[in-house]
Amino acid sequence: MIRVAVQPGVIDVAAEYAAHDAGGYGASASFVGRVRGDDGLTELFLDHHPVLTASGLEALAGEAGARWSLGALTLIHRVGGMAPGETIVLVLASSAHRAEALAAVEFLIDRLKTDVMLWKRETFGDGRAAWVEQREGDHKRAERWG
Amino acid sequence: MIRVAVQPGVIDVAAEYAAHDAGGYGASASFVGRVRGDDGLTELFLDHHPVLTASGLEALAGEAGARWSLGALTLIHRVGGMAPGETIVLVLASSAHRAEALAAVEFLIDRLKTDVMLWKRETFGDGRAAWVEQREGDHKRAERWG
Amino acid sequence: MSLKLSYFAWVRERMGTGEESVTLPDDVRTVADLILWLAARDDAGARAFAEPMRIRAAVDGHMAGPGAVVPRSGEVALFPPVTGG
Amino acid sequence: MSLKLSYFAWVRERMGTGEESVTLPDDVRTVADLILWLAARDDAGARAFAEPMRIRAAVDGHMAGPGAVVPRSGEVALFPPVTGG
Repeated sequence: MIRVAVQPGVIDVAAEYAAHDAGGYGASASFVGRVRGDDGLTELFLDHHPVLTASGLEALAGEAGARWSLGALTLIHRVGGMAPGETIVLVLASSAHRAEALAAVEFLIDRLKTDVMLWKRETFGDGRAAWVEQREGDHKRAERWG
Repeated sequence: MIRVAVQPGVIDVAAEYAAHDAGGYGASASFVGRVRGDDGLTELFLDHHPVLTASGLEALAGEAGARWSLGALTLIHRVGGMAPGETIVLVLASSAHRAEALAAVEFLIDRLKTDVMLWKRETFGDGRAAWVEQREGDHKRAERWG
Repeated sequence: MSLKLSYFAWVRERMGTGEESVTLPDDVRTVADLILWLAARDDAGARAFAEPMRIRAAVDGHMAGPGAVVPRSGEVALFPPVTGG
Repeated sequence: MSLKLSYFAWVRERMGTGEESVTLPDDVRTVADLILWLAARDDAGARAFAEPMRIRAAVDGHMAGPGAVVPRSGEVALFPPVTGG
């Protein structure tokens, strides 16, 4: 059971866990990324492509499903404006085997940074606003997966 | 905030997540291990040492805290008898950085298999019961962490 | 025939719009040609495409390098390197 | 002075008890000596400690190899390789 979503609304992590868990697989791994309020950040805005962002996530989910034996996979990315503490991304993978669930989550979060059409803009309390530049480290982590 | 527990009672994953999340860190990674009902298994029993099992978990949590910069860590292991689908272990780590949260969770679940005084006995529907033998693969994974 | 161009992140901001339809001159054949054409077209284009090396493109939903052929109809998306996750 | 011995998993089952207090003979000095002594003591010990290589030990809460010295008081835990997680 694969669930992929790109949504402007709040990600309800508890509800997604409950929906995902239905199968009762032996091992579930997850990653939750939240907006950090560092340096006085007041808003994070994520720009996205109305079609290609979702199809990019679906392609990544499909690739994870091909690489590892997964019973269930949830991959949800928020877009638009959000406040510090709010959830940007949720990755949740279940498998009979812990190594597969953990590897799938790590693969997905790494590749999300470099392969999916999403762009972050940070706004700070003093009025500054800037688009986030891609970091070299993100590419290094994503490239580990070949 | 480190929370470590060894408990005979059901692990309330949602409540543990809610308690853990209080700080609002940027990245949270988790692992949930559940009893698998493979081959007609009806009960999993975990034997433990009344003192050393908890101190072993606390030592592992401390080692993870020394290796990675973690804002919060939850490490809960159930003991005693449990049914298929029930949660055996919950690992939840939060950090400002995703790589640290993910690595800490993987480290903890790998080392839990080899370093903490816990022993599994499986009972099957046909009456067979047997203590689980340690697997070579578990040692290989645990040794990656040096 | 017209081609849909869509812009994202600071490319969108500098262009002052998220999308437009254009009819390309015959000599605009590749993604690199398209970027140079937009940069020369007006002030907004000059600001958005001053540094072509910082621009990525997707043609009809697939990532495309500077030498990729631009279709006469369909969609070309132009944007900075992605920063999701 | 007496030493507390505690048993886990199939060692506990075969010994028929989770713990006991013993007074060790003077010539039982190491963990290996203790295992051989228990194996020779009675039928339960013979069953539990027939394969000393499969037994692990913790002395006063610290993992201890076969050559580790057994104290005259305190606690020695004897058990199979762990299988938690």
